[in-house]
Formats: sequence, structure tokens, C-alpha cells
Amino acid sequence: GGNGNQSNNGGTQSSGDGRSIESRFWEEWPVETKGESVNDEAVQFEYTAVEGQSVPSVTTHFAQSETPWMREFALTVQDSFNSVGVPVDLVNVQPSTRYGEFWRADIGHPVPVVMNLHGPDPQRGLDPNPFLMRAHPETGGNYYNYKNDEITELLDEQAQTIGDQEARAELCQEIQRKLSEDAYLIAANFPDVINVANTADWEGYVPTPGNGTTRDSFIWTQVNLQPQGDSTTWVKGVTAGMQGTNLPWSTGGLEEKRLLNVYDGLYDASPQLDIVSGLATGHEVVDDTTVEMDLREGVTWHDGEPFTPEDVKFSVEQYKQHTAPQQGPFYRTIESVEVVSTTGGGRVRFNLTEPDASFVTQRAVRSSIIPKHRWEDVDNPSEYNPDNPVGTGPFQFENWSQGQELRLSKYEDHWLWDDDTRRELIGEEYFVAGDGIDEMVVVNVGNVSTLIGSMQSGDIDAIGMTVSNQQADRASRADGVEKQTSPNYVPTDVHLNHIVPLFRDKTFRVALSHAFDKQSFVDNVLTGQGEAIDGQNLLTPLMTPFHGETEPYEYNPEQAKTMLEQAGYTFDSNDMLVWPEGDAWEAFDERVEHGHATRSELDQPDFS
Amino acid sequence: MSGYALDVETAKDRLQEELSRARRTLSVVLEDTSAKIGFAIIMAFVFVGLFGPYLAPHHPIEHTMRSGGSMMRLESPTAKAPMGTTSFGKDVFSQFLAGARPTLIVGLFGGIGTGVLGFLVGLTSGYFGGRVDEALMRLTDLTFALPFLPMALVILSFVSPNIWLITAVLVVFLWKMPARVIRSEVMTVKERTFVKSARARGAGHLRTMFLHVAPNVLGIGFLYTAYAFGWSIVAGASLAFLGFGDPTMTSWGRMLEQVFRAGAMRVAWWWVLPPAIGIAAVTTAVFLVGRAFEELVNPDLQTEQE
Amino acid sequence: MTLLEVNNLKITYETSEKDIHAVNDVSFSIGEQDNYGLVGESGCGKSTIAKTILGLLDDNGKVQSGSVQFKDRELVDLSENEWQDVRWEEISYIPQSAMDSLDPVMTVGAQIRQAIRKHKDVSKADADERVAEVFEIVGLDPARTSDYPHEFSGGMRQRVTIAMALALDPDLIIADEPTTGLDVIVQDKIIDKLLEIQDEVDSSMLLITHDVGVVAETCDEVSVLYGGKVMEQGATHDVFTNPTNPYTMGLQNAFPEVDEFDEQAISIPGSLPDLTAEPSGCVFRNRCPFSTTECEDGHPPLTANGGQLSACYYPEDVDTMREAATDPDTWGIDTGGDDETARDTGDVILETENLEKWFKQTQSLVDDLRGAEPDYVKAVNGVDLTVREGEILGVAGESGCGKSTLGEVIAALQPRTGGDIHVDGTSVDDLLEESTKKFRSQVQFIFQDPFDSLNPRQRVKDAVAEPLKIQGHDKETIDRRVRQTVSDVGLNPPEKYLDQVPAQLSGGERQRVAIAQALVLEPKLLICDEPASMLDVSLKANILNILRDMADERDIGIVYISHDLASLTQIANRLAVMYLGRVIEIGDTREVVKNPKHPYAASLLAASPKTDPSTNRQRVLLPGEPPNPVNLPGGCNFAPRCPKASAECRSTNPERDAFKDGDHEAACHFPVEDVDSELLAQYARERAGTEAQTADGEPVTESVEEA
Amino acid sequence: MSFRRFLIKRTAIAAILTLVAVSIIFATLRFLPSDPFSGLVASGSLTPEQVAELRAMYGLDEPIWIQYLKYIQNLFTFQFGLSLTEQRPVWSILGPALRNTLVLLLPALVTTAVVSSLAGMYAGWNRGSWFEQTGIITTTFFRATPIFVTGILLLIIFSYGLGWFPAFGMRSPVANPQGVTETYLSMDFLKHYILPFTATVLFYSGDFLMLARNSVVERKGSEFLKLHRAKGLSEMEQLARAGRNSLLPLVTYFALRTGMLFQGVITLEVVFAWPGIGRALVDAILNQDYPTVQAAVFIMALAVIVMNLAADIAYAKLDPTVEAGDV
Ligand SMILES: Nc1ncnc2c1ncn2[C@@H]1O[C@H](COP(=O)(O)OP(=O)(O)OP(=O)(O)O)[C@@H](O)[C@H]1O
Ligand SMILES: Nc1ncnc2c1ncn2[C@@H]1O[C@H](COP(=O)(O)OP(=O)(O)OP(=O)(O)O)[C@@H](O)[C@H]1O
Ligand SMILES: [Mg+2]
Ligand SMILES: [Mg+2]
Repeated sequence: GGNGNQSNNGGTQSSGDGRSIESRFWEEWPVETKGESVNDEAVQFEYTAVEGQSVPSVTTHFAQSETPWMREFALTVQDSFNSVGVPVDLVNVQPSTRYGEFWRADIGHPVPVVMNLHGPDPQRGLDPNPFLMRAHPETGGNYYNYKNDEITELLDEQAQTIGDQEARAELCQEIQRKLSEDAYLIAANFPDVINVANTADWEGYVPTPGNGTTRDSFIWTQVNLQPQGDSTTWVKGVTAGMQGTNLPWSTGGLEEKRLLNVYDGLYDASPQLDIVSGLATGHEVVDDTTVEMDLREGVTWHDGEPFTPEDVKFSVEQYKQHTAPQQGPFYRTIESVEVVSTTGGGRVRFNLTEPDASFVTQRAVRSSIIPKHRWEDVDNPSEYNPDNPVGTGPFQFENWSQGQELRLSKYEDHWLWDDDTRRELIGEEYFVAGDGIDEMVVVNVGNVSTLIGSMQSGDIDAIGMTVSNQQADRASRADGVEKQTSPNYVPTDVHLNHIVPLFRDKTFRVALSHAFDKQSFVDNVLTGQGEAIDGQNLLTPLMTPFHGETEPYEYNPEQAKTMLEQAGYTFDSNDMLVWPEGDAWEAFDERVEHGHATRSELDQPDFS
Repeated sequence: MSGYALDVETAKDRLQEELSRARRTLSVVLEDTSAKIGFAIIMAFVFVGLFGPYLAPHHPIEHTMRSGGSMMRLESPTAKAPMGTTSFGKDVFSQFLAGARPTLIVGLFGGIGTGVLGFLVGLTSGYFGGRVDEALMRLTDLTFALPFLPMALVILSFVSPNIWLITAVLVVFLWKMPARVIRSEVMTVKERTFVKSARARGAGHLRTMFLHVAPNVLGIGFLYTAYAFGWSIVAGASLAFLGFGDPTMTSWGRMLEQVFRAGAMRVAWWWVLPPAIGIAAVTTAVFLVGRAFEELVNPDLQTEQE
Repeated sequence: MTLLEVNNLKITYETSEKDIHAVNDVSFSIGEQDNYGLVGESGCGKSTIAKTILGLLDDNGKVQSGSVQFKDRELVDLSENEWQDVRWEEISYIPQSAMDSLDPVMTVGAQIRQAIRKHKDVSKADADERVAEVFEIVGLDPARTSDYPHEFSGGMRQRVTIAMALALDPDLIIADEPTTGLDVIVQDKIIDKLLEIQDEVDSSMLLITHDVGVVAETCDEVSVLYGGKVMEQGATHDVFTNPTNPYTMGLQNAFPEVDEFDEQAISIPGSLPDLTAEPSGCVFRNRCPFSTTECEDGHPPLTANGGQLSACYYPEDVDTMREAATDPDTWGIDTGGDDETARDTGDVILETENLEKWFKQTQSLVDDLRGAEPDYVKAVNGVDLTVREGEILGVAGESGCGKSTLGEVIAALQPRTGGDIHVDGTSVDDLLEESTKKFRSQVQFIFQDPFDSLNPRQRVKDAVAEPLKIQGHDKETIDRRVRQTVSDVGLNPPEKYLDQVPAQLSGGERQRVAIAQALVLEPKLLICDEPASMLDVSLKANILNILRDMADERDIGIVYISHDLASLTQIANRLAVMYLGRVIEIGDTREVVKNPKHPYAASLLAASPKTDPSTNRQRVLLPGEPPNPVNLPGGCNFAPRCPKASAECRSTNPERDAFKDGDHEAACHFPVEDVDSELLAQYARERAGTEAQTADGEPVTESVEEA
Repeated sequence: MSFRRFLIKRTAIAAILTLVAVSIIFATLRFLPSDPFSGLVASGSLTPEQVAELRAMYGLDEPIWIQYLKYIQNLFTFQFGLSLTEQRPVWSILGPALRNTLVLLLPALVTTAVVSSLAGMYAGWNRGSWFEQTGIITTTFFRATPIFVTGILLLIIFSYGLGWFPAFGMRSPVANPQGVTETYLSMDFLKHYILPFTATVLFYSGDFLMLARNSVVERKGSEFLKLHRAKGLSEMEQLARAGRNSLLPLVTYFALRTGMLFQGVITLEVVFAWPGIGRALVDAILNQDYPTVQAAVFIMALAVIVMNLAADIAYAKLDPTVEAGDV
């Protein structure tokens, strides 16, 4: 093991007639980021640039089952590569195995290009880190092997800029500009979140970005809904059921989302993607590695016991001790927790292992606090499935049958049932006053087709997942059913693996950016339900103040080809791209070696 | 073992004889009306399997049908798209034509592979008996015990599926069927006097096995190859339906998966029916012809013809 | 008074090609309490007639004309429902193969009870009582009514079917070849039973058989059928003492008797008539040595001749024909002119020494682990034999005594358990070690079933050439020798046969091809396992003659295995009789047959039926069945069934040469002097004594001891 | 005695087979490139160290052979371990799924075995009849067509087209039955039950029909039936006897089919969203939940092996002519 990145000078080897460059790690790479064998030998695929030869096809992974239009997206990617003369080998993979592959491979993506979707975790809409930090070489999520020292530095800096949100935002905006300018990946679009729900019987749907009105990631809709019809039970249909009732130690995603109706976190994200108070009502950054929080007063667990700071301390300690997968992001930078005071709601102090700017915005939002009095006797919390999970949340657990349904009922004592509090947290725009729903049922309905059927027949009140525009239109033909569209904060992106010589050439990346028709994809495939991204930026404009304006890359394949020719590439009779030769090759070699510089920065001539 | 080698002429003779036998058998089989219809369907299927991709008016996946610049989504059959379009504007007719080929490949090679492997195992096992038989039969028991679909799913989830791999996996799981039947048939044949007689005349095991025993179970072998053709199509389609088909190819099973996934089953009958009926028709056809053939080769069913 | 009257019956079978005229204008009648026989070769329509009387004709069979009157009621037009009443209550049936005529998953008692309760409204208990009754009548143990068919031996199953037939006291019992496929001793017992029953109950019986001997011994009246026609009809005695039809003569002569030594076997040349058209002339004319052009003019009518009716245009020539018919030459058989003295036998070609073949019985796992000695079926148990060049050694014995195993072990088709085999002075092991091929070229085997002994996919020439190909001969030699051999076995001209596939050949022809296959390598030793037993009488003789010729001309040593004693005595120089894996008597054929010394051999020989109805043979009512080969009693194997057995017999096993007279040896402490008094009379007495209670199967040693 | 010997031998073989089968399952699963935790690193929410801790918690860090031994050892006590994705004993996931599958398939199999066998016997008895021809062609169609295609066709006609039956699941979304009786004995359940039940019945009908028909045809020309007929038995009585004689292969086949039950209709469960073991297995495979996959496959293999054994025993017991040792 160990780091094996003794990058040999130049990276150009003479092989046979032409010189060639193979895929490899170009710099020292921090070992602990990936696995132990992150070195050039571990690179599992071959992608070699050979002087004067045709550019070979790039293997491109996509997972069709992620979303219905994924294959269409893959075809668009293929088109854009083809339009600059690069053949593409599209491979459809199983989404479940791919992550394991990335991680186990120790080399990030095991192929040159991978297409990706992201889940709508709330903190992805609150904090820039989940997306930006992926460009940092010490992040596990950096499977595109991007390493740009300038960026790394800025990233480190913003991460430690605690307390001064503006300063941090500015840093982040600069990072976005630089990344986009470097064309480090292709950020294609933010597809809208489309939901359907019954609006005749229910009023008060909250269109949260990324989550829409009915998905599981936020609780605003269900605490704001007011029955207009006979029933006070709101039924939401989904296609996948929860697997267990143990929130912190579950490994799927659904348990956490659905059970967050039962548990509260320290903070939450508002429909406007601001952080709002949850169990914590306020915080104070004592120093770089110390944060103190004031806890809400008068909160009780569903079994009637009072909520105390000890519960917070206990939760974090349990999570750390027993490695709770779902709470990993929360406790990751916490060194220890102290109870500072027990008066009022109480106050706790978090001692952090390192300065962490995202601690409140990212980590605390995804937290959930479990009752000490119920869990302290559990020997092995990772193998525990409470029959009756007790939290402090707005809903209390009623019943769950695996693969079938989850039934929750209103917990009257929760602060969100108070109209004023709710109005404050949700905002005037969406707030509807009233007693709210009595019961919420999440039923598992197998597949989309049947979901739509049950929606039309009135068996369910809402579909708890994104549907396609057409499906929404179809479903909303029924009386009282409406299509609801919300903006999104998770992008559709295309990862370019930076160990590939072709992608090490910034000129190529820029050219490719010009060859990708983002708008047409949104118009045609997404029927306009989405937003094409200006520049190569993963952060949505919704994410104020962190979002930074980035220069759009104009769609112009001809210009892209010209750029490539200027950089020394040529096109053969079939319009396929050919690696540079002679002097142009040396220039290419230099660009690859540098990785993030333009031709003009390197003083390279026009080879066309 | 000299005398085992067959000279070219005899081989040719034999081949010719077998061919004319096959032709005669076929004509007898085709006296059955349902077999005749089945045979016609199979021929049509083979034709589409061979030429379908060339006949398809559009690329089944990459071409997007548009009318007046906008994508033709989930449109019912029109002159432009005689079988309608998919939810992303692909031509169902082209997919249907192109989708026959993977189905044919899986069926054909799965069938032949299964038939040949099963035949050889059954022959060896039945002929030698004793320990060889015991070992081989335990092996078939084992493949019976290992559930086909789950195991195939597991395997295909770590090796990315391609059509040949799928075919191979099918063969690995299906050979047991013909093997068992052939074995029991061989056990009867090998007790027949002419086999003993061949041994008495000095024929070695290989000669006896392949010259005397094998030809007399060939009929059953073919029958099971035919059935395996059907099973392979079914199994291949099931895998594709569960999302483990060859992702680079449009097959009928995969078409069904996509309608199902797209949640369009309720509306897009034009998208569901062609692959569904295609699969049903071909497999049924294979089995109908197989049944008629079975009436001929299964000695137990001949009571009244005597 | 007539019970059944069949008039001008014509029956055809529809087939995909031409219709088969199976029965053409047959008439006969059966009186009350009569035993009526229908005899004739295979395919002559016997079963068809029987089935018609029961209304069980196959779906493609059709009664074209004629009538079947049963008790003055016309049966031909009955509906299926009406038939159900006639069947069994009035006419019952003993099927040909008791082996598979019983429902395998129903107890025998239940099957009989079912027949009773179907027709009579009686309680289950009453029915069971009747079942027990008929069981006793046929000599089965009533306690075994709740056993399944497979728990009975062939002979016992046949008795079950007889018991079933008796269950409702029918007026007529139709027995279709009730004894075919049974060992002679068992056959004798069954026939005895049938006759006894006939005496006791007042049913009539229609007995169908191809065995002239069986009819001759059992029936009062008989019809001889050929090609769906009655050839001769009349009192059995008349028909078989003075046959007036050439076919009857041929048929009778083709059935040799055990003590007709070395007579050239007679067979009727040619093959069965084509039944696809109604006969235009005498159906027998093609095979009849006396036929003239007149015989073409329609089938001759049945006319009275002597006491019987005969269908022949030449009733006046009966005497000359009868004379000529005993001479094989008449039937176109080349007698060659050699007589017994001309046959000199040469050097010893085969010698076995204490040959053993034991089959291990599966035993319990626990016993396996304990290392307990497993049980063995001693199929061949210490056999010493010698065969010389040009000599035919006959091996006789009842089913299961180890004949086939002996043959296969000698031919190295099965490994032996012990003992030695020398072929031409060399040990088989040495020969095999040297080369299997060479061994095969010296020792060849002919199997029982001619219909199955050829690969259906091989043409005659390929089949015969195969052994030569295996030996690696060149093409030309192969061609020449194949032709020669095919012609040698009487398939002339060879061209006619070379390209045929087995399906196109008759049974006799197939067996000849099989013989050619064996002979083409010019072996020194030939082992024949019942090569003719499945062939019709008229074909059997051909095969025997070919083998005899081969032995004489090519100096081949032959081991001829058969349970048909008559054919053995015709062909074999020496005869060995086996019982339970041992040779219990061996010697010159004539000696053994005339003067059997071992009680078992003597019983076996005495059990063959006689074709001459005037001889009054005493039946062999040998008690019991052969004991279970797994647990052989100590001492002489035959002792438990032997009326002469003493304590010594039961304790010490007699040596093969306990009796020795020159070549003639018998393994018996008390050699038989007079068969009738010492054995047959004893059997009968003992049977009479134990009849009432004794069931089948249980050896009745106690009573034997007293006697 | 010999029957006991036979039983011991068969059982021993079955046990060894099971062991080999589970070993193969174990080995195959270890080829999977990842486990559910890898995804957590990949998505950026956990550090590799945290994942390593998690893996250790589930014993995935131990040497393969130790994992193997533990796995085998646990199987002996029917402990399938803990699901990697669901934090509960695997059995509590598979148990209910298994019950749902059985509730669907067992009645369907029994129904089709009885009805189709009888129809098949009748068809065989009347060989060449209109009944036989149509019977064979229709059942061949349903036998040949993949069951999920049949399911889809049924859905299109009866659910989407005529709207008679619901298209998914085991009960209505809001139905909230308590207890076994309420779950399985309600109109609501029945409505959901009919289509998948019908698809299963149709699917299996072909095998039983052909088997029964062929056995009867085989028996029809037999001597013993001729004798039954000669005894004066009516057509139906004769057919009954022929049927009784054909029972053996049918019963054997029924046992074998029952053994294969769980693996046969995964696609059907997917189409109808039936919460059975097949679907549970597909989900577990997609989630790389080793213990659940192992257990589900083990149950399937065990079912086959046990039912094979049962078939052998039934064979030996039912057929009076078969000596147990011969089987
Ligand atoms: N179902 C049938 N269809 C066509 N031909 C038949 C059928 N049954 C019998 N035959 C033919 O009718 C003729 C007479 O047959 P039958 O069974 O009566 O002869 P058999 O004298 O009883 O012969 P065996 O001694 O062999 O029993 C034979 O040529 C036979 O091939
Ligand atoms: N392969 C075998 N395994 C076990 N026992 C056998 C085997 N072959 C023959 N036997 C037994 O050996 C004994 C002799 O059989 P064999 O076939 O030699 O008798 P056979 O005299 O030829 O009888 P048949 O006249 O009926 O042909 C019988 O009890 C038989 O059951
Ligand atoms: Mg007959
Ligand atoms: Mg024999």
C-alpha cells in the first residue's frame, strides 16, 4: 500500500513510433481519502493518448434505472462528445453496485466518464460543502480525481471561515467561478421536482426546493396541510418502503427521511433553504472549534418524558461509539459534547475536532436526537429496532408494517402545531392556519403506474416521489388532483475523470463545454421542466448567499472544434478527433502536465 | 481405438441420412395444425431476428421521433410510427423489429448450448452409470437446488450483463433438464439388446456410446433443445424484465421492463403488446412444435399407433 | 347345446395404409362345458376373435360381417352399456400376459372384488369371501389377497387372473395364451389347474394358444387358424392324430418333442400371408409344398374329411401328404445327409472351472458400516463346463436359474466373481489383457430378442460390417466378408438385404442378421442365449439349422442356452441342466433326456407337453417355486422340493459327479430310476394332500418327508 | 429396513447438497464488488474509517473463511443473522414475505394440480378429441409464455381495461388489517388475490395437464386396463383406474414443483407488487444485503432439496412396485 504517486517526470513515454501518455494520477494523492492502493498501478482502465492517432472512445457509465430520462441524458452526452469527434461507449450499470465500485476501486471512477444524480438531502440545499468539497482531494466524494491546488486552498479556507457567513460566501463564489472556468465537469441542469397531489381535499402544500410538495426530505407539507374534505388522514403513496425503525443506524435512505417526522434535529431547513431552529433555538460560535447551542424549552418526548440536554449529549456519544451510519455527517467533526447548562431548555457545547464552517448549516441540520431514557439500556443499538420509536417530532409513531405502510399521528405538543411558530418557520407565502392533519399514512404502492392509478381513483392523496411531466399530466386529469412543480437544488452532472489525459487537457474540457447543448435537453426531454445551468457550477441560484454567478459556455460545437484545432488536435476524414503531433504534441503534453492552465497561460501558439 | 474413426464417406452418408430423416420427421410433425402454425411463427421470428435491425426504419434507441420539432411522446400508432412511440419518442416498431434479435440469440444459443451440454452429460451419466452417474446426478440435483433467477441476478449484478454472458448463465442453469431426461432414456436404450450386442461384437465404449446409443436418443435430444430454446427465451426475457438484460441491446424483455418502469403500462398498450405478444407467440410456437414432435419421439405415447 | 356360435366372422383393422383383414370368414361353435381350442401361428387372428367375443376389439377394428351368438343372443351389435353386463358375468377372460394384466397399484384381492361387486350387489365382506374361495380354487393362499401383483411370481399372477375369471361363475372363459412365457413346469401346473377347474365348475373354455402341445393336451375340440382362416376344425384327437390339412401337418411337425433326437427340425418355409387384401386363393398356398394352380382359386371351403373339417382342395391325398410332411425335404429343408456319427467333435475350445458370478445385494447402511458380509445372488455358482470344436452344448433350466448370466460371463460381457475360463487353452484374462479385440474375434454372442438386437439406425451391411471395422479390416475385405456371411446365414441374394434397415426385416431375418454379425469374424466359440425363443415355430427351425450347420462346417463350439427342451434335444450334442446357478446334470443329450438322473432334470423333461393327444402324460406338479436365490438352503438346492430328499440332501451338497456314468454326471445322492413312480406320482399325492390349505410358494417339505 | 436405509441415504445426500449449495451461494455473493456501506462513502456522507467500523460491526472485516464458518454454523440453528440494510434479524424480513408467497402460490398450485390433472386425465382418455386439442393448446400457451407476460396481459384486460380488479399489492393502500385472519380473509384481499392467483394457476396448468394426459395415454393401451374393461367396468371407472395409475408422476411432480415454488414466480411478484419472498430477494440483491440474499437463496435451495426428498419418499411409498432402494 502506501502512496505510490512518484510521478515520473513528464509522463510522456516513447512507445514505438509515436509518443504516448497513459492515464494516471498526476500528483501526490492523500492516501486516506480513498483506499490504500491509490496509485497508478491501481488504475483499472486504459486510456492512452498516442501521438497522431485517433482519439479512442471514452467509456461512459450511466445508470438507467436512476430516472426514466437517464438514457436520454446519456445520449445527449454521447452527442456532445461525438460532435467534437470523440467516440463514446455507453455502459448502463446497476446503481447499487456502482458506488461500491467507485469506492473499492481506490481510484474513483473506474471509467473515464460517469453520469450522476444526487439525492435531495436538505443540507445539499443549505450548505455549499456537499457539492463544493467534492473538488477537494481529501474528500471521499471526489471520485473524479480532481486536484487543483489553488482550489484546494480556497476550499480549506472557506471551510474554516466560521461565523462570518458573508466572507465564506465570497470565498465560495470565487471557488465556483474558478471551477467553472476550469470546466472541471459538466453541470447540465437542475430538473424540476414534479409532484401530484390532491388539492381539493387538502390545502397547504409547501413546494420545498429539491423536495417538491410531497417528497420525504422535509416535513413542511405535512405540518401545514389543512383538511378540506371529510378525512383528516393524509395518505401518501410511494414505491419503496422503509426497512426498519432505527433511524440512526439504518443504512438505506428512507428510514431517516420518514422517521424524521418522528424525531427532531437540532436545526432544520426552511422552504426557502434557510436554516431554522429545531431542537436548538440558537447557537454561538465560541471559537474555531467550539460551538454552543441553546435548546428549546418545554419539549417532551412522545412518551411524556421531558427532553433535556443530556439527550443531545447521549445521542452524539452513542452515535460515535456505535458508528451510526445515518448520523455520520452530524457527529463526524464532533470531538465531545458537554452540557453547559440545564436551565430553560438547556445549553450544550460541541467541541469540534477541526474548524468546521458547515457544522451548523450542514451537520446539525441532518441530526436527530434520540431519547436517552429509552436507548441507554440498549446493548447494541445497531441491531435494535424499536417497536415504538419515540421522538420529539411533530408526529408520533403509530404502526409500521414492512413493505406496506407507515402510520403516524399528530403529536399535539410539538411546537410546529402552533400557528405562530409555524408561520414563522414556513413563511407567509405558504403558511395556512388550522389544526392540521390527524394522521399521516405512507403506503407502499409498488410502481409508478399503480401510483397514478390510485391517485386517480382517490385511494391516495399524494404521490410521494417525483414523476415525469407526462405522468403528472395524466394523473392530474382526475378531479381535484393537481400537478405541482418545484425548483431543484441537486444538479444532473457528468463527471470527467481527471486521470484521463484527454480530460487533463483543459482545452478539451472547455471545448466539450461548448459542445454540450444543455438548453435543448431541458426543452426537449424535460419538456421545459428544469433549468439549464450557466457554466459548470453545481450550486443552484436558490442557495443564497453561497451561489456565485458563473460565465455560461455558449453552445457552439463549431467553436469547440476550432478551439481543439487551435490546440493542435486534428480531425480525420470522418470528422473524428486525432491527437496532436510534433510540436503540438509537446504543447498537449505540457497542458496535460499542468492540468488546469489555458493555452494562453502556457504561451502556446495556435496550431490550426 | 482403431475402427472408431469414421471415414468421410460414411460420415457424409450418415449426415445425409440424418438430414432426410429430419426432413421426414418435420413433415410428419407439420401434419399437426397447431405445429404448422407454430412453425410458421418460428420462421417469421427467425426472419425478423436476422433482418429486423435492417428493416427497422429508425435506430431503436438513439433516434427520437419528432413531429413539428417536438418529441413524439407516448403517441398511439400513426402512419409515421405504426406501433406508436415510447415516453421518450422512440419508435416502438423499430424497437420491436430490433428486439427480436437478442431474443433470438438468447433462445438459439441458449437452446443449443443447453441441448448439447445436457445431451452429453445425460449420455455419459446414463451410459456409464455407477459412480460417474452418481456424481453427475448429484451435480444436476445441485443445479436444481440453486434457484435460477436469484443466482442469475446475483451473478449479473457483479458482472455487467452482456448477451453472451446471459446465454452462458442460462445454459449453466438449464442443462439439467435435458440431462435428466436423456439419462433415463439412455438407461433404457443401453439395456436394449443391440447395445449389448455391439459390446459383444467388440465395440469400445466411445463407439457404443456415440454410434449405438446416441442416435437412438437423438430425437429426445432435439426435443429438449427445442424446449430449451423456449426456456431460454423465457429466462432471458425474465432477466431483462427485472433489469438485468444486456443493456446495450433492445430486446423484447427489455422493452417490457421499460414500459413497466416508465409506468406507462396502463396507457401505452401499443408499447406493451408488441413485445408481450411477440414473446408469448414465439415461446408458445416453440412448445407447440415441440409437443407435436414429442408425440413422435416419446415411445410411451405411441400406444395407439401400433 | 351350443353356448357360443361364431358364424362367418370377418374382421378388419383400419390402418393408415391398407386395411388388414385379420379374420376372414371364421365359424365355430362351443358347446356347454366344452374346452375349445384355437391354435395357430402368431398373427393368424386368434386374439382378434377372442376380443370380438368380449367386445374388446381395438378402436380401429371392425366386424365386417358375420355373427357371434352367445346363448342365442347376438353380441356383435351390443352397445358399450350392454356389453358391461355380458362381460365377466357371462364371459370372462384370462389374458395372455399376467405379468402386466394386473393393475399394479391395486391389491389382487381388490381387483377380484371389484369384478364381483361391479356385477353383483353384495357386501364387501361377502365379496371377500368369494375372493378367498377362488383363491383356494386356483391354489393360492387366501391370506395373500391383500398383496400387490408385483409380490407374486409370474405363475402365481397367472393364477390370480384365473381366479379372477372364475369369480362370477361365468358360462364361458376365454383364455388367451394363458401359459405362454411361463416355464414348462409352471405351465404344466397351470394347465393342470385349468383342467381341474373345468371339471369342477361348469364353465366352457375357449383356449387360445400357438402351442400345439398345450391344445392337444387340454382341448376337446379345436380349430386350426391360419391367415384369419380356419384351416382345420374338429375333435382335437382327430385333428392331431390324423391331420388332414397340410398346414396342420406342418405346424405339428414343427413342434418337435423332447425325445425326438437329432431329427432335422421342420419348419414351414416362407412367411405369413399378406393380410392387406382378402384372400383370393388358399391362404396357405405360398408356403404349402403341395400347392397347385388350383389352390389359387379362392380359399378352399371347409369340407368334412374323416372326423374333421379341412380347408384343402386335395382331401383325397391326405395320406401321401401326411407321409411326406414328416420329411424335412418336403419343406425345402436341406438335410445335408450328415448324421450323428458324421459329427466329430474336435479339441476343447472352452473350459470353465468352478465359474462363479455372485451379485451383491444392497444392504443396510448400518450393516455396511459394521462391515457385515453382504448377501449375494449366486447366479452362477461353481460351474464346470467344456465345449469342443464343432460341438453344441445345450444349457437348459427354468427362468432365473442363471443361464444368461453364465453365457454373458463366459463371453466376458460381465466380469466374473470367481473361477477360470479358458478359451482355446488360454485363460480369458490373458486374452483380454492382450487385446479385447482379439478376444471378441474369437468369442461371439447371439442374443435372445431378434427384434431388438439390431441398431434400428444401422443398415444390414453396416451392422454386419461393424465387427470387421472394429477389428480394423480394409474396405474390400469387409465388403467381401459381409456379403459372404449374409449369404451363409441364408439371406439370399445378399444384395436384397444389404441396404435394408431392421424395420424392413422380419424377426427371423433379423435374427439371421444378428447371427451374421456374430459369424462374420469367424469366431471359435459362439454363445447363443435363446436365439429362437421369440420366433414363431415355423421360423425357429431355420435358426436351429443354421447354427447346427455352422457348428458342423466351421467347427465352431457353441453354447446354446434355452429353456425350450425340445429344440435343445434337436440341436445339442450334450445337454447341461441348471438349477439355481449350478449345473445339476450334464451328459450326452440322448442320455440325459432318456435317462435323467437328477429329480429336477427329470421333472423338467417330463413337463413338456406332447403334441400327440393320444399319449396320456402324467403332469408334473412339482410343488413350490424355486427358493429365493439370496438365501439358498444348505445342502442340495433342490432338496426342499424334492420328494426323495433325505437328511443328507439337506445337509451336504452333492458333488456334480455324485452320479457318474461315462460322460453322464448328475449332482444327486439318490439318482432317479423311474420318473413316474418316484416323482410324478409323489407330486400328485402330495398335492392332493395339501391342496385344501396349502398356498402356493410355501415349500411343503414336511409332508414330503413322510412320503 | 431397506426403506430406512434409503431414507438415511437420501437425507444424507440432501444435507450434503444443501451444504454445497449454501457454500456456492456464499462464494458467489462474495464476488459482489461492494456492500451497502460502500455507497455511504461514495455519497460522501461517511469517511472510510467510519465505514470500516461499520463493516467490522457486521463482521465483514473478518477473514472470509471465518465468515464462512460462522455463516454455516448459524445456518444449523436457522439463524440467518442480521440484515445489513434493515438492522433486524433477516428472518423477520423474510418470514412475512415467505408467508405472503405461500398464501399466493400454495393454493394456486394445489388448485391447478387438481383441476389440470383431472382435465389432463380426461383429455388423455379422449385422445384426439376437441377437448384435448384445445386443452393442450391453451395450457401450452400459458405454460410457454413467461408468467410476467401473462400477468401483464391479465392486468391490461382485467385491471386497466375492465377495471374489475386492483393492479397491485396485496391489499388496498389504506386498508389496515390487523392479524392474520383479517389480512388474508377479506374481500379486499380477495380482489387483490384473484389476478396473481389466476396467472399462477394458468402458468402451472400446462405441466399438470400434459403430465396427466401423457400418463393416461401411456396407460390407455395397457393390458391391465383391457382387463378392467373386460371385467365390465364403465368408461369412468376405467378412467379412474388409469388416473390412479398416473398419480405417481403427478404427485412426484407436485412435490418438486412445491419445492421450486419460491423461485418460480419472482417476476410475477414484481408485476403485481406482491410482497413475497421473490421481491424481497430482488430488493436485497439490489441493496447488496448479503445476509438476506443468503438466507432467501438458502430457503429456496432448502425447499427444493427437502421437496425432492419428499418426492422420493412419496415415490417409494406410493408405488407398491418400487422397492425403496431402487429409487
Ligand atoms: N389394432 C390393430 N390394428 C391393426 N392391425 C392389427 C391390430 N391388432 C391386430 N392386428 C393385426 O391383425 C392380425 C391378427 O392379430 P391377432 O392379434 O388376432 O393375432 P394372434 O393370432 O392373436 O397373434 P399372437 O399369437 O401373436 O397373439 C395381425 O396381422 C395383426 O398384426
Ligand atoms: N445385474 C444383476 N444384478 C443382480 N442380480 C442379477 C443380475 N442379473 C441377473 N441377476 C439374477 O441372477 C439370477 C440369474 O439370472 P439370469 O438372467 O442368468 O437367468 P436366466 O436363466 O437367463 O433366466 P431367463 O430364462 O428368465 O432368461 C436371477 O435371480 C437374476 O435375478
Ligand atoms: Mg394374440
Ligand atoms: Mg435369460
